[in-house]
Amino acid sequence: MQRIGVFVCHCGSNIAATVDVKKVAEMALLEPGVVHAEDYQYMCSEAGQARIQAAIKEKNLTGIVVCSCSPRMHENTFRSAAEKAGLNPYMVEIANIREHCSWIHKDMEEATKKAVILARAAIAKVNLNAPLKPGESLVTKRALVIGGGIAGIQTAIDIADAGYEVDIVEKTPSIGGRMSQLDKTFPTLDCSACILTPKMVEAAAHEKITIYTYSEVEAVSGFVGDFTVDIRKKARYVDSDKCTGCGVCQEKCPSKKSLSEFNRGLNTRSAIYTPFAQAIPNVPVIDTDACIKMKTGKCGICEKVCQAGAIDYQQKDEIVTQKYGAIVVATGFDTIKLDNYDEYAYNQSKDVITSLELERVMNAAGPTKGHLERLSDGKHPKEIVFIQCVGSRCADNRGKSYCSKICCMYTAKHAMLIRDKYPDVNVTVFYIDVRTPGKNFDEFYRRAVEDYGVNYIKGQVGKVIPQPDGKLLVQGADLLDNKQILKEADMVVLATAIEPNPDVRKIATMLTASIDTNNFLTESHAKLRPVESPTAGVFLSGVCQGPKDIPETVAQAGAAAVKAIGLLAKDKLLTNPCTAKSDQLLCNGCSTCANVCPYGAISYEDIEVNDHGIRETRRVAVVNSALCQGCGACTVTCPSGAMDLQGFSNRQIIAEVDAICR
Amino acid sequence: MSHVNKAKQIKEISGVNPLKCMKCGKCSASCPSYNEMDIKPHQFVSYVQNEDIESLVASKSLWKCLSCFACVERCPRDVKPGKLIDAARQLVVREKGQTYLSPDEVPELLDPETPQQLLVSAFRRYRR
Amino acid sequence: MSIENNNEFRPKIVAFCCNWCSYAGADLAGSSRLAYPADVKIIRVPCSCRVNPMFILRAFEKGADGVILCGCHPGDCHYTTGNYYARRRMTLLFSMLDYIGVENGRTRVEWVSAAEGVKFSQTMNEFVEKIHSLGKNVRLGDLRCKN
Amino acid sequence: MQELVSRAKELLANGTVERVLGWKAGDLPYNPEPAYFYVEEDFDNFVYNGFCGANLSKYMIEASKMEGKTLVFLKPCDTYSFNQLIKEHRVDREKAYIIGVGCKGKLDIEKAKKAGIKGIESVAGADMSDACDTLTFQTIYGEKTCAYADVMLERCHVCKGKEHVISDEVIGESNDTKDAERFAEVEKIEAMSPEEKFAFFQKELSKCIRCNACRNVCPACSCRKCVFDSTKFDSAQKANVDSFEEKMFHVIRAFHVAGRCTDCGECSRVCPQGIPLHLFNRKFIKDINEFYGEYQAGADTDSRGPLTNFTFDDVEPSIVTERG
Repeated sequence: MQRIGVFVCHCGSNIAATVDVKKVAEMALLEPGVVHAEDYQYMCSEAGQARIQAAIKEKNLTGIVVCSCSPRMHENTFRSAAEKAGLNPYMVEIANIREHCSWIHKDMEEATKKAVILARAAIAKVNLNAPLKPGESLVTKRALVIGGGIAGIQTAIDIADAGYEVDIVEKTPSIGGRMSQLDKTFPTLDCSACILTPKMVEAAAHEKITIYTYSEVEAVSGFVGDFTVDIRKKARYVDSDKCTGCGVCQEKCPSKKSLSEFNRGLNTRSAIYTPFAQAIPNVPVIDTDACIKMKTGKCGICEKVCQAGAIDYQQKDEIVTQKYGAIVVATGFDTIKLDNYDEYAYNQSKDVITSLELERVMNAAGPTKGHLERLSDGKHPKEIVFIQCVGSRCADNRGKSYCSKICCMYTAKHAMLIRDKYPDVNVTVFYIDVRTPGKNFDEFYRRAVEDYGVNYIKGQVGKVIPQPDGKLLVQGADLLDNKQILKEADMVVLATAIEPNPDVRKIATMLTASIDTNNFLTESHAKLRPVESPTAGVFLSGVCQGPKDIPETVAQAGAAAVKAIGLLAKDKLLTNPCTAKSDQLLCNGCSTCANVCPYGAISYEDIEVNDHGIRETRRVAVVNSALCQGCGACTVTCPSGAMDLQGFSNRQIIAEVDAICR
Repeated sequence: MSHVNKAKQIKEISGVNPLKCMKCGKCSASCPSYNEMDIKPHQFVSYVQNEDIESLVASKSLWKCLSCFACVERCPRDVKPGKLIDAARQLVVREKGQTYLSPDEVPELLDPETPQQLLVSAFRRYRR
Repeated sequence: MSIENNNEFRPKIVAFCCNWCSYAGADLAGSSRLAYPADVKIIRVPCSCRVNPMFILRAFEKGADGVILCGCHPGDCHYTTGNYYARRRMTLLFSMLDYIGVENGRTRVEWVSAAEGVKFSQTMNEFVEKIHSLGKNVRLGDLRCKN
Repeated sequence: MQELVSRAKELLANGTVERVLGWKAGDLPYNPEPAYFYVEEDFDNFVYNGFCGANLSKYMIEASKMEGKTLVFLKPCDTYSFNQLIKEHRVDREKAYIIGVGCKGKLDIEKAKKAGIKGIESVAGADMSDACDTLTFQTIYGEKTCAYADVMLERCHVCKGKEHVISDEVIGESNDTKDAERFAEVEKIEAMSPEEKFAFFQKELSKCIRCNACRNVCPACSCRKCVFDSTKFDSAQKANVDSFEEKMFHVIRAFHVAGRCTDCGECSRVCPQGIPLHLFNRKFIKDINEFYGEYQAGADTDSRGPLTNFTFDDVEPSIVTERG
């Protein structure tokens, strides 16, 4: 039997004016287990807490109920007060007689009655409370960053600067990501490579950062503070230690017909290649699908020309297993496929391109060496049409429901750069809305209109019709003039919607991080915990969480780093003790609970049991208390009632129900 | 029937929720009969939303729409003005006793250049 | 309604509120002094998905006249998915109660965010009114009666 | 039937299986019961006919713990239960050799008795090799016949089909016995007024003697310890007749198996009081189909059950009130 003390707070007159606190204390004494009851002006004050502590010691209390304000306010206060008096903090329950009683009722008799019942429920619950102890788990002081774009690089640098080891895993042969493909950046128009390359070099040179390029995360196990990750280092067929990055192999390679991924397939590359000149590491990889030696056994030219002897056709994939305390996802984005948008003729004409492709066309290292040319015939265009919101803001199932956020600004940038470099080119932008929230953003867009004479037309384009003479007939609407417009263009640029990198689904599943219908990773709280995944120890950086531009990405990358550092700085983690617990005697091992667990906290073990003299092996659920957040979804789904939630057990809740309905 | 009811009826017949429109104008940009119309396809949506059905059914546009459904196909918001126009037409047809044209009115309106197929499909549409 | 009249029906109403949204919403209703009848007693649970249908039936068994479950709005669950499971469970449970002839207004689910003090108070007022109109819960108490 | 026996003996002899799970003749011509067969002589008692309604999948939970493989005969509808048990890791596929047996509809002797056929001494026309269209009873009052379908279990009138969803081999033909709508009975109740519904269920549930036969036979009710026998919910209160479980037992039991119940109909078959317990389960199945899309428990071994799944725009519980 418990020895329970009940402490009724007046909260000045907040409670006492409407609730007869003396009566509540008096009635509480009649409840089973209650050996002490008192009321006091301010229970949360130091004097109030001292009274509680004194009673705990004097009367050997095993549990206490404080009738006061909301537990959201002072539960922790009373728990730590109890703990200081030697009582387990989880033997404290709060009856909320302020927010849920005195403040909403006027009649004293009625409010007092209700307060008595609320106290009764709390007493009934505390009668069934058991002391709980937070668990402890160790923290591995190393972070993993998945994705080596600007988000991943920034996060890694920030974590490494705080003194922790960081590994970056990047799928492609070089870090740099989308930003490395951009020509200029808004709203300052500085060159993307000029600001990105130093960051790439800094990451590569950082003594605390290890970069795994051409590598993918293969498996993740463990939990916050103690993840174990398998990283597959795909075979490059080039020894990174020996390669000097001279580039002769790429020059001499006879297989030069593969489409360049980096240039969005607008030109070709050799079978042995680095994606771009400033690639880090500057070590090529061999594309086995294109390599003549790999396909036929003949050739081997790269091996012959390599002075460093770095070519190794026998290289195999390698699995690196590493432990991490924190994982940051920075998997970025891609543009959507335009197969559903026949009306824009993207698949019919080479001169209809996406904005990302235009970035490559404008770039000095791109397929046209930076000259603005039609990709069909290399001619200089005179008339360029930009179409906004291609696949963004779509309620149908062809595109994405969200605004891709960056298109308005980069289109203004493109328009401006073209008009600046080629004043003879007319630029028309068809838009639905121009969205420019951001520092100096609207000014930037207005400059495009006012200083550079870009023709903005409010209205969408219905159709792009390739003409026999190679021109593109653009049929659009001008909603302000209420006119339909037919415009002959030489090039059409589509502001294509962006979507999370499709690989993120696989990664999210491995991390048990949740993902929304658009494949964006879900944050723990949309406003207050925007860079944390609901899965403890997993953080979000960049566009994998939602559309953003570079400054926002960098800011979020830093924020994710700080959260990761906050975790790595701890030696041990205290875990919430109100976790689910499976009764092995009752568990059927049916796996239903694991299906509803949002944290992947439930696993199954085969245990040897002796059941009435029969030895058998039984599959039972085991809850990892470091991962469990205590939602209780499993407890209800469990058909046998084997799963229960500590601190909110079935019997405790039923006792409260009974006390209220008595 | 009040304006409100008519607007409601159009929404019901078409299954269209005009509130979903984000006024991008892709319908008007797609419309092959745009220049013939007095009320433009994107305006159809706001007329229904504002419950100004009188103007809508009195408009030339109602009978200029070819039901090519380019706007239905391309509308990014699932608003589909073509369906609204079709519904407005049905409203008129219903009020005219299921017939917009009586057969004896037809010869006078005929253009000898008009292909037979078009006539047949027109009858299919206007005589429900 | 005055409480001096002892013959007046005072329903027993149990409200399960999730800790993160609805309990906080109830707190906000309190601090905003938005009154609702004292018949409603709140039980705090970590998440709407913690509420076992057995708890609800238990409440009726013990004489409750109405049971309401409040949780975070779909999509806003603190545990990301808890309320989705709760939604399915409660839909099926309520449908079953309706099927066996229990008045379907006695149970309710309402999504109340931490910012919706007004909604919490309104919901409780409406619910109590509904239970008043249904009167005392006898059917669940009498479901199995040997005749 | 001989084919089943000879195949079983063969598999025993060549060591493929250690034992056979089938049906043996009971003390009456119409009450065969589940039994294990280990050696040739055991098969003298083996029987498989229209009265072998018992679903053997649940026995495989225990059989899965035994040494070696067990041969089990499963009718088409039984295989759904078996699949569901695989999904819940309750049976071991590797430990089972499944012979799918043909089924021409299973019989409910109570229906024959109600039709006035009493004092039954023997029954003909319900064997595997029979066409199963007419039944001939030898009774102490003389020979009586009736149409096979008239004596069929309710579940066979709404048969899920002739296909075995899991098996190692199939022996025997099956008949199409479906001649009624699966949810017709549920719909009839749904159409009643609340008062009528309540009266209907109060009458039915008042018959319950809490013998637990429904629970014991149910393949989904396979918990090691039932919550009604556990102290964890304060629901085990056998002493008090007006207790929680007394009133809510069937509702809670149906909820516990919701999404997992394959609608095998065993609960109704075994109820000594003739309570149509399947009406609870089938209501849940109907609701699940309507609210969350068609779902047949046991149709596969890996999909998520409807109660461990969700979509963002699932119906709200208020649908119950709104649909009127």
